[in-house]
Amino acid sequence: MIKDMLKLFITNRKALLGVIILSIFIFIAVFAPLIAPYHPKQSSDQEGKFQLRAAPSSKHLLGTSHAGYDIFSRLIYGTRLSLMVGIVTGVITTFIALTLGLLGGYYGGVIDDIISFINNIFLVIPSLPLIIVIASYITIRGVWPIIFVLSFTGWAWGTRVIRSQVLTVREREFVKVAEVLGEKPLVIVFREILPNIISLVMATFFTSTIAAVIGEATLEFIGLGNISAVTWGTMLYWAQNNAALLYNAWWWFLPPGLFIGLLGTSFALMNFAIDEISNPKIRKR
Amino acid sequence: MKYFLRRILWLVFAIFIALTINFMLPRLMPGDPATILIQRLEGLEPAAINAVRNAFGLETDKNIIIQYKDYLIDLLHGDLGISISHYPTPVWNVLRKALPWTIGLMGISTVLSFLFGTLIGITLAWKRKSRISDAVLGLFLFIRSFPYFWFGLILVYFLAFNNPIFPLGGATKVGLMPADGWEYIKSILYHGILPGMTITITSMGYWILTIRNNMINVLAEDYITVAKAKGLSMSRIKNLYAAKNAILPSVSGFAMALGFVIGGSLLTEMVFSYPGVGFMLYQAVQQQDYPLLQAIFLFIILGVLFSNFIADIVIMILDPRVRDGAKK
Amino acid sequence: MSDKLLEVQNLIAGYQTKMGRVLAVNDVSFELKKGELIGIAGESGCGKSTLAYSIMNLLEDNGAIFSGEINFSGDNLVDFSAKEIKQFRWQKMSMVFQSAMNALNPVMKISEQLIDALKAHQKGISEKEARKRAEEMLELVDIQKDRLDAYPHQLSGGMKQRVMIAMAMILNPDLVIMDEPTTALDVVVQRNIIEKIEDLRSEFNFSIIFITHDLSLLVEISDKLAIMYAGKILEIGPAAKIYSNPLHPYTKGLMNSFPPLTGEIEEMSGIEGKPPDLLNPPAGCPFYPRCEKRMEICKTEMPEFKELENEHQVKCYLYQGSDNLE
Amino acid sequence: MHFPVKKFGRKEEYVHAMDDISFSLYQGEILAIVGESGSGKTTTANVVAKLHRPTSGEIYFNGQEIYGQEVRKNNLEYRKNVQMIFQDPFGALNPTHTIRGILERPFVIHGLAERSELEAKIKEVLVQVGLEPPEQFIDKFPHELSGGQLQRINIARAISVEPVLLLADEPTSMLDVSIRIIIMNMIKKFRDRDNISYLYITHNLAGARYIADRIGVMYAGMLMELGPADEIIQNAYHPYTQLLRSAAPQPEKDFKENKLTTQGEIPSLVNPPSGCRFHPRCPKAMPECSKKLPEMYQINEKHRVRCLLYRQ
Repeated sequence: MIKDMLKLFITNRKALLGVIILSIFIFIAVFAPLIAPYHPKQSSDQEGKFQLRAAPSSKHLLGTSHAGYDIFSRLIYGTRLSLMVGIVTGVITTFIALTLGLLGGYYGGVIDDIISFINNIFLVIPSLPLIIVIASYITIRGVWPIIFVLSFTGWAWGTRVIRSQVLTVREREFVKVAEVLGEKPLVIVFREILPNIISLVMATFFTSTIAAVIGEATLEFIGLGNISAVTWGTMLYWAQNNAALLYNAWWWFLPPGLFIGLLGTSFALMNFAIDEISNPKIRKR
Repeated sequence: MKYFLRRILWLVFAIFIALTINFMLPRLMPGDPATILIQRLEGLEPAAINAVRNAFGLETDKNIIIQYKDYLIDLLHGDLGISISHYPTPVWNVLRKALPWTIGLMGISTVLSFLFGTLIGITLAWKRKSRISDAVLGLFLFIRSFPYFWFGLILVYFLAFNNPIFPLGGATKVGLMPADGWEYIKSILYHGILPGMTITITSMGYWILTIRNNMINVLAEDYITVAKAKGLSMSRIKNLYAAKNAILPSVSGFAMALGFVIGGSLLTEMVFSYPGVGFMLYQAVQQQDYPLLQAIFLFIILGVLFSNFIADIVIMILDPRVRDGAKK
Repeated sequence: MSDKLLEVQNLIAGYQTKMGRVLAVNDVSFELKKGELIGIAGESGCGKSTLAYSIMNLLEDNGAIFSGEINFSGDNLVDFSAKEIKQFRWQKMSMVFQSAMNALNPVMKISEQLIDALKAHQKGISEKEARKRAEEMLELVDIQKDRLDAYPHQLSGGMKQRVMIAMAMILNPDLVIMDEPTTALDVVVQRNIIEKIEDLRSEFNFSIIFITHDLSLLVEISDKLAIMYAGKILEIGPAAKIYSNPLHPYTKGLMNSFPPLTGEIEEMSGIEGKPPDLLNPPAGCPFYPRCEKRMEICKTEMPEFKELENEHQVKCYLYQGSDNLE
Repeated sequence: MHFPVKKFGRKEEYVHAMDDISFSLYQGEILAIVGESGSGKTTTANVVAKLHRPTSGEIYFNGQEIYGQEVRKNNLEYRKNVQMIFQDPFGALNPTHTIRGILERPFVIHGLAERSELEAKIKEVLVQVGLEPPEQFIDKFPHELSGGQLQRINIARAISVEPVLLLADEPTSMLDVSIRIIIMNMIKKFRDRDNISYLYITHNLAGARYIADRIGVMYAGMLMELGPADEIIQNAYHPYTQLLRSAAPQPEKDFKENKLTTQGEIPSLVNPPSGCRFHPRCPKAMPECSKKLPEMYQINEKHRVRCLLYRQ
């Protein structure tokens, strides 16, 4: 069954495209030092200081910033942190959502009441303003606070969908059979229910990762991140704050956004493919 | 009616929770951000420092329950504290100027994006066999993956900077006053086009996707087959039988979507220096104007809750099952 | 014959899938007279619903009629254009679907859904007239007319199916196809609905194709009975004849699958095995692997219908040689 | 060994899915509970299976109250003794596991086999339910098998713990008609062989008569009539049983011969009618029926009926 899903997933054109794009980004992140011509904080070489705000040339593929950093190198290195924050946040968020969803959905009762109550509140509070407000109260600037804030505000949606799916699966007859057979609750949760919601868990992971990548970029763009870190978001922050637009320096603010969008698209494609595969009405024949 | 009362009750209750969260947040923060801040804000007038202390609940002589009571009473009187960046203007007076701009821009864009998104989504599902549908869907999936603010930047770059068709930012031409009448309104519309477009286009993807999926599900229902068999016109089947059923779940999903839209709008305002709540939030963050920050957050939550309430009422009007309490 | 309403001839229909063609209806022929009720019995996946949807021209996108004729009062429906079929359908023949629950639009009043059909076919009918007709139809199926403006969820399952029957009859069609109309209902409600259908049929003299897997019900209500298996009709004839003297081993097996309510309780056997995969149908008789009386020839050849007694026909080599019954 | 299942009722806040049901079930007996949807017959099975807790009443199994202390302590023992077969053969099997993964659980949970014996044990039960050769099925996923085969797997899982009581909730209603009798015969076979008792839930009178020793008829959460199977069908006392009997298809008769006298549907269980729950639809209703809830009156030694017509 899971093997079948994987097979369907790989043979799905949208999923394949998504996997390819993501693989390229992972490749870039891992081999950044080999791909990037310069260190991201390097503003000179043996020929002397780099020109400030240079236009793209063979020496600087995407020109240089106001401080003379090579933008192409920063873009390559930026992949590392941006991807890391996105995926780590995605994992944490999915983990929280899965735990709470399984807990509330399977056990029901008071536990479920409490979980869904908090869940409903977090659902109506728009996350971005909440992220901004919390981040502005936190005075430490860095990657981990960002991950914390994004995870703290991002779990609600996933919890809701996983919980409601668990509620449905729980009512399926094979769960009742397991109870009648004398199976222990934990075994029921992990052996009977979990394998049946895997595609939803994956979808939650993809969705929260996209949200995290965009959320990170947003926070950094506003200046609530660690502005000395090299990420796509801080690149946009520096571009904006140094009036890249007015200098007509499209090579400065265009590429980071494009990378964010491409990464997001890859997750969106995989997500869409999962939807197609697991929704029988779309998959049908 | 029972449904209506339940929704009202939830609205009141949620507002109460929102107020409480707003009260608790600064008090829950680890470390002692207020002291750090006050040190950083050195040179500020004592009254302004007091405003910060108030926002963080540093009136150590009072216990938290009394603070909470005072906070609620102050709110009832419309007292949101004193703005630090606009010292000594009360927060409410600062915020009041920004509200109409945001409500106008965001309200119109949200409605437009819902309308267009729904129409496109319905069409994509109706013609889901065609390659064009696939391409359009792909395009919006792609657009949706970009940060809103970046999309705004691109629009500014191409449509305002490189080809100065639209203004770079602001809400009206500098110097124009409401007294200028038609000129003033024209200027508002002209300045609103780019930010409006940003919000509309970027948030449209969500509606397109959900409506399309709902619609595909609905089209597989028996009652669509019955409608076809009865010989009804295609437009009647599409609109009355399929679309109406497909829209229902996404109206009830409005609650969740609105959060995204609001987030996007805030950022859009920042990019366009649009004098609304979003831009003000940005400035408040930059200038660490915590009383203002808190008030803005509160208003956003209230706005969302209220919009949700409206969506609930719309659902009630559209879906007879909800009206009878037969569903949810 | 002049009173012949419908004649299906060598109909082949099915679905195009990635793995190939599924011939859900494979060489099906039968006739239906005016006012007659033909029961089509078969188990799930035997193609009985596809047959209904083919006649109605309502097959899904990947479904199609590959060959054959459907003659309705002299017109071959297979040759109709989309526009013609749209005109024809519901006016001359209509359908009652299995699940009334899903066949009614949940957000429209039943009055609107009834009137819809009228307006689509009788241009220029006034709102008042249409409403009056809808009221009459509801009363015909024993639903008080004050329920006209109810929404589907406000009606019980049995009432919804009555509404569907009223909807199917609102244009006074010559033929109503009923695809498992009572399967989802409880026995008593089912009985009420069947009785209603019988009353209406004797009053308005329309023909019915009644599809179900419940053979004992079919035997009771049908004039004529067709036994379908793996896309083919294996036996067809007057219902009473088939009940008293089933010929095909499959029919016998089916008859031996319904325990009786009266008489001795005898050990029954059912039919072991499962129907063939319609993606790769066997060359010979589709029932061959499960048949207790199979012969060598059945594996590769499929016989034509053999008429053994007045209108009682069977496709089985057991009866090919002789003209006499067992 | 003898185990009475006695008087249990389930009164949820609003839904009276079961009210005041009492019956006993003897070893090696098949008791069919017949009723329409909403009659509470499935709830009855679920309560005995300990899937739902009744609000009041007691169920004794081998002399022990099943919701009492003793059984709770030895829950696993109760589970081993009482198994259930569900209506939907697809739904009752986890689609993500192979047949092996599904059938090894009962042995593992109840410690009935060593790891090394598992394969042989699984093959053995597969053969018992007629899935031969077992090698052909053991590594298949549920979606690769037909409904009839899946229901055999479900039976195999239930009998592999050698239960004393098997609850069967409409085990054939979702199967193809030609398979139903085969599954019923299999259920009978295990009764004859292992002396298993069955609580057999169904809506099909003819099927109940075929398989059961005794039949209980339920309506709107209450047991209306209980007696020997053939007697219930041929000589029904309760007007509701008579209605069910006349609503069942009878191919041997001409359709027009038996017309129903009663209309209407099962009442809502949120606000069940006062008095006898059937009185609003009953052709023989008396003024008293709306006020007084009839008891189960004894017709003969084995036959009881809940109807004021038969009050002694």
